[in-house]
Amino acid sequence: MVDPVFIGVAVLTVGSAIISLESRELIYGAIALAISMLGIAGFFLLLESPFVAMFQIAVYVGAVAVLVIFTVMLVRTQALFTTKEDKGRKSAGIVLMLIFMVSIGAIFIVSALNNHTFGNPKASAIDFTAIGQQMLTYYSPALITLALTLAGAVIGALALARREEEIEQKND
Amino acid sequence: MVGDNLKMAGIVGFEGIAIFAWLVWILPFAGGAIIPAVAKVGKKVRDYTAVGFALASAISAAALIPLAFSGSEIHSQINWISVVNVKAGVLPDPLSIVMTNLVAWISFLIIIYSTGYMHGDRDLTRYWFFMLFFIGSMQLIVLSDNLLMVFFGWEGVGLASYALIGFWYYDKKKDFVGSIGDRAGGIAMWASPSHAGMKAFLMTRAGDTMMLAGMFMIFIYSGTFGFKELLQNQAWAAQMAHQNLLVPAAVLLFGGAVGKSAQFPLNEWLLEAMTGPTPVSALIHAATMVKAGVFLVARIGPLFFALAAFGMTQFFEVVAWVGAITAFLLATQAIVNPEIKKVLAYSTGSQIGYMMMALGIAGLSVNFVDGYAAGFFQLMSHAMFKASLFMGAGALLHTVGSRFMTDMGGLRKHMRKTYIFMLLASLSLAAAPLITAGFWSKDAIFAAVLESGYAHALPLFGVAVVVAAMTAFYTFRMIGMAFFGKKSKYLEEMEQRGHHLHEVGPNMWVPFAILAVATIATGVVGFIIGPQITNYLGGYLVHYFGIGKEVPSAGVSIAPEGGKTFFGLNPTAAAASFGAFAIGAILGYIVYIARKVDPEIISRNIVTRAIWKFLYNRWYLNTLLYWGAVIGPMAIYRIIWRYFESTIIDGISPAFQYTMAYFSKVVRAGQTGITQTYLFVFGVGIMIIVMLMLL
Amino acid sequence: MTELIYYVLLSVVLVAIGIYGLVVKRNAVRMLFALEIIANAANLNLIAFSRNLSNAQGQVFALFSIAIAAAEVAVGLGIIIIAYRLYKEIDVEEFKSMRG
Amino acid sequence: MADLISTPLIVTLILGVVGLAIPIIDAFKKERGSNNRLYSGIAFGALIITIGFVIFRVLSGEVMPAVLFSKGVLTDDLFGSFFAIALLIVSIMVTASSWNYMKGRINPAAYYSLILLSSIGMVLIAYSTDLVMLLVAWELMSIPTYALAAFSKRDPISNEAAIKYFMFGALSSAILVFAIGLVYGITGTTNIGSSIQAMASLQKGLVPVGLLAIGLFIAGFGFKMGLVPFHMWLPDAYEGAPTTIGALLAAGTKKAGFAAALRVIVLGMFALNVDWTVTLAIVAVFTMTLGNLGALIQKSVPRILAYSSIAQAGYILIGIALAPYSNQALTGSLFHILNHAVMKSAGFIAAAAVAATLASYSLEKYRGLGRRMPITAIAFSISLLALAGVPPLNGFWSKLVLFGAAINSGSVVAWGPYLAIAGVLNSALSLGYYAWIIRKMYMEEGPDMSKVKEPRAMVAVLVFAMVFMVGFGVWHAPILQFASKAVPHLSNIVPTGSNHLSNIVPSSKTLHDF
Repeated sequence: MVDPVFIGVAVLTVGSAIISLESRELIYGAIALAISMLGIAGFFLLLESPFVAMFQIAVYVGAVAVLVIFTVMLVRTQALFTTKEDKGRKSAGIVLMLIFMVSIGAIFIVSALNNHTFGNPKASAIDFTAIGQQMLTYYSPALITLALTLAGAVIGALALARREEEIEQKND
Repeated sequence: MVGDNLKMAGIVGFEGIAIFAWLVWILPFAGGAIIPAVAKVGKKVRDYTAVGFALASAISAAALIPLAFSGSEIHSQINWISVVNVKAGVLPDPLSIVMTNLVAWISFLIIIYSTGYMHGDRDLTRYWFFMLFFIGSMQLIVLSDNLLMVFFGWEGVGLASYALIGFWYYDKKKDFVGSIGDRAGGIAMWASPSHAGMKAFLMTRAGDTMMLAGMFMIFIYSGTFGFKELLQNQAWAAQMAHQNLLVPAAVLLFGGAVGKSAQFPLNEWLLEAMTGPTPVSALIHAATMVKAGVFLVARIGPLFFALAAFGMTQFFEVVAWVGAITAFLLATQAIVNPEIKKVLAYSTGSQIGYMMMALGIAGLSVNFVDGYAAGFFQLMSHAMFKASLFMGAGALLHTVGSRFMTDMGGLRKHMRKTYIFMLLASLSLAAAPLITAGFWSKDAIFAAVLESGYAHALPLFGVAVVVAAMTAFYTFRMIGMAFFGKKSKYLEEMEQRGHHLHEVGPNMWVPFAILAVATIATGVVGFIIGPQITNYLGGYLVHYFGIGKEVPSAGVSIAPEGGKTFFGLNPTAAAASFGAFAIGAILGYIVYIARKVDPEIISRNIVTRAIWKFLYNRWYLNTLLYWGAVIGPMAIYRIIWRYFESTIIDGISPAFQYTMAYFSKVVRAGQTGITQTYLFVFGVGIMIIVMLMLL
Repeated sequence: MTELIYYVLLSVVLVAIGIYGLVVKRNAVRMLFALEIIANAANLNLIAFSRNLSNAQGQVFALFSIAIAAAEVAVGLGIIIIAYRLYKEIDVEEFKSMRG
Repeated sequence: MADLISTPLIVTLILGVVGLAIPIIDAFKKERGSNNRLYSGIAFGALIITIGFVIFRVLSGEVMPAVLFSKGVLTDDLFGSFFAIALLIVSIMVTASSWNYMKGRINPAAYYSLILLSSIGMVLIAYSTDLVMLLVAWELMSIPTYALAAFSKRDPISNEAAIKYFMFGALSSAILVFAIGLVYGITGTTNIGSSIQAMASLQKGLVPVGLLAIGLFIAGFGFKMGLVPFHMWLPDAYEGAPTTIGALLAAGTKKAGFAAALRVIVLGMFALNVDWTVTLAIVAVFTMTLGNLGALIQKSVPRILAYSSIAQAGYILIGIALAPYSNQALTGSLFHILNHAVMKSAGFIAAAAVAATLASYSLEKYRGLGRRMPITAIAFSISLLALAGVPPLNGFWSKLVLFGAAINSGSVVAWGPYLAIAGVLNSALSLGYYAWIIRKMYMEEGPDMSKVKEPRAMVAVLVFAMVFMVGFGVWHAPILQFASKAVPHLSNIVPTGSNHLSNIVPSSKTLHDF
């Protein structure tokens, strides 16, 4: 039996995902994306992972969506708001999407994953501390690497976004 | 891994001495490699670097000497081409250690000499590079433990000789050889440096091809290139002998040696090789290039002798007769030639013929070691006196500026030191009895031939004696024409123009003085050295090859054990030797030193004149070579090419090209540049891969 | 109680929508949206499995994944901003000077 | 958690500290932009120290032989060290040649810092034994390269390349997350070793999911490797990115993709008991053919090199496809990976040297290069010949080992020899365009034949590469030995008897059985 809450959040998530791609105005698309992310966070809550849900909201809704919205406003011109797409490409894309959904979905449906149900929610909830423990013991090198990755992203993004006027001229 | 390799190479363990065997050939290569870089620093530094690396290599060679005295060998190997299990390695044994020292020290002296002779040449960097490359390649031939590495060194020597013979590729007239305008049978008998380089390269390449073929024939049956491995398991020889391939393979291998050592019928390149700078000639003739062939035969000789049961005697017969023919052929030509370096070149070929003869006769005789040691002794003594003679000739050229002996004469007073030391070395070449190294080595060969028990030993001996007489004659002719008699017109004109005939500087005369004195010193104690060599080599051969005691094979008639070979002096051999020297020397003295008879008399008689012409034109071998191997095939090639090109190449190639270009266009048409298309393909690709996986 | 398979299927649907967006949309920012949808779908999958297995590793991985996606967005936006500066538009289909 | 003094951690530490220190130093500097040499030197030094450390660890014998399982997220084995050395060589070559390439360009601090960070990512991929670690390292490798590809900010081409590269990269990393999620879902762990063991005894109903995961892994890693359906971005990105970064992408990140693929795909598929090798074989043939055909009539040299690197990925894939049947094939792959890393970066750096002096990538500009830039031209020719597999250069030997393995496998799999045939035919085809470039450089004369000054650092790098290619061509034993030791013994993966493939793995097949 499907949980009605699940259905509600699923409709919200998928619907806003579609809107984020299909909305005429990019800025609405960005807002729809943020809502879709919130929907995902809702699923995380449903799956009793409040910590990840908080993180999702903080990073995606708080940071990424805002970053995107700022970018959209920063580069605001008419060109960005007109949705141009080829008819042929669009239909091909829809076909690809459907094939993907059906075939991969079919794989899952016929597989043994189909009859897994979650056990008693109270017994199997995961402690926050377990996450922390895993991160600081087993995954500690990955955590260091993640830190470096973020540093790399920051360095890269800064290097890209910075405007240079002085020396650059003669190299082009 | 790396540790393993080092251990395998014996570098880590206490087989430490092997590292010197590696260094001997690696150092010259390394030196050659850095020379162009060092040249940027300064000219002096560059020259010193070359000398330094040659010296370092020579010292490394010297460090191996104790090993030679112990009569043992070291085999040091590392993995090289593991896919087909070919290993790289060095194999210093008494034979190669003596050889490597000869090469190293003589080339070191030549390098010193070059600092004087080549002083101020504009391409000295190239010169040093190729000289060091040359030495390194030669040492690679000498020390390596397998035929494949030998072949690499072999090609290296070929390449370097090509570059050095054609060193003065801008082809100035004074660097030519032969009298310009001289033709025989329509073929020019003179050559420019670049032409000569190409000729040497191509002719030796003919030999190399044969060698490669022989090498791989053996490899196919034995699965190895290594000398030791070939000896250890002789099943391959039986198999090859069974299919009648053993002797052909051996002879093909010998073909390489024939090419490199300028033996008949691949002898013609040697004379034109004189276009190179004189130190190069000295290097080619004394220590490196031409000795490589002899050394190869010496290296594989015992191995093949150990295989005598499989009919290898035929191989040795070929070796002996090729040697004898060459010795005679080139000696006759040396008698009439007017160019000093060419006389020496003929003489080199002729002397190497002796060595080949000795090595061949070794395989045909009861006592392998006699001929073997004699040949090797000849190689040693020849290396010394010929290097000395070439350097001396270079000194003459340097002063006189002409390669023709007819342009010299009477130089004895002006170039005292050159005269004395050249005379000493010449005596050794002419085999002046009892005091010269040349005498003892040649006598050893005579004795070995006589005592071999080979069925046709007598004709061989006859040839050897005649050649000895001719050698003495042309040696004295050379000395006489250069240093005695009146000054030539050319010299007088030179002096009138204010040129002063002067002695060369010490960095030139000291090297050849050292060698000249060494050859006499060796000769004085020759009666000890000869038996010593026989002893060492004999012990080594018995120990490592099991050769020396037993009778090798059928087909060789067993002669009674002869008397002592060396100081015991086989009486017949000694008499012949004395006689040949006496005849040659006296004739030479009368005609060219005392100048009692005018050599022009031969041109007055029609018969002698014809003979002279025949000899002067090198038996018309060069003519045959060019007509047969160059002009004829080129004509045929042109005809065939014309049809081949117009029909086949033009037909097939574009068709293929268009097809491929069409497919290429198809592929590129898919690459639209539009990211969305790419992503679409990516998505489809995922589906395809997943479906393929699930199938 | 909701079964695992619904979550998995939902994530497949989201991935497919994301791929559709990437293939069809020409606006670079919208393509970025599509990428984010795919990343989120993958995370959803992870958490569902983690919940199914009662295993914290999935959640840890999801955290890593979220952080990484954020980092990617930052760099991606940087590239898009440069494109905007150069072309005054961000229609990816117009960026096809290299081809063949 | 791995040992504290294990190789990967030390590598991360050295390069990470230096990589982060460079922008910090830059922030404190007064004058901007002219510090290219300083940062290049620092980065170069750090990389040299790192590679020295890795080699030292290998030689000292403290590195484990190639293992597949580790309880931690990182392992310190020869497989990882092999890749670490190959990838660090590429980084060193790129850094050193950037000394010239970045001259006068903006923001060198970020440039070198990103190269170093990306190098850490590449190296860690090779060492990781956990899927999460692998993904994080993958991103550490990728994200800096997105920025690097777009580094010529005034150059529309560079930006276009970056956008294509970024879109693909982000998509494939999301797909990787999805795939890892599936593996985690069906096995309950992210450790590669444990999950493979779990996969080997997978409940039958879950096998399709496992296969789906592997398929998605192929797509995710295949994007970096440049396998055929996922290759489309590659020529554009390699051509458009700054040429030195092209070298980093083609020679570095691509190889890291192979490292990841070997750790995950091959082993995972092994465990699944399904005959998947045909899939890879088909992909291999398509990859090499398409790459060579695409390269055939191009006008831009980096683009030719890019297509050629697609083709080379096809050759390498032969070894991976044959991995279950012979260790020699995998050895050949590793050997070719190292060789290709050097050959391809030499090629790109030569193109960069030409671009730096003649300001053009067009093949027409290469006419008469043999006289204009002799060292660059000779190094370029040697690298092209090595890529084509001309003896005695190093590329010949690795191809020989690969194709030989394919022929040998004929006794087990009927289609094995066909791979060798396809490889040989493709090599012949590739010689067409390689020889064409060489012909342009030596046999044709351009309008301007004056000699130009060759950039010094690049020449030094090229000389190193030449020595490598010729030296290890003549004497390839050490690398081959190293490669054969670095190959994980696949027969040990799966408990015997549970897998039909384990029967046909020749456990002690050595190279000498040729």
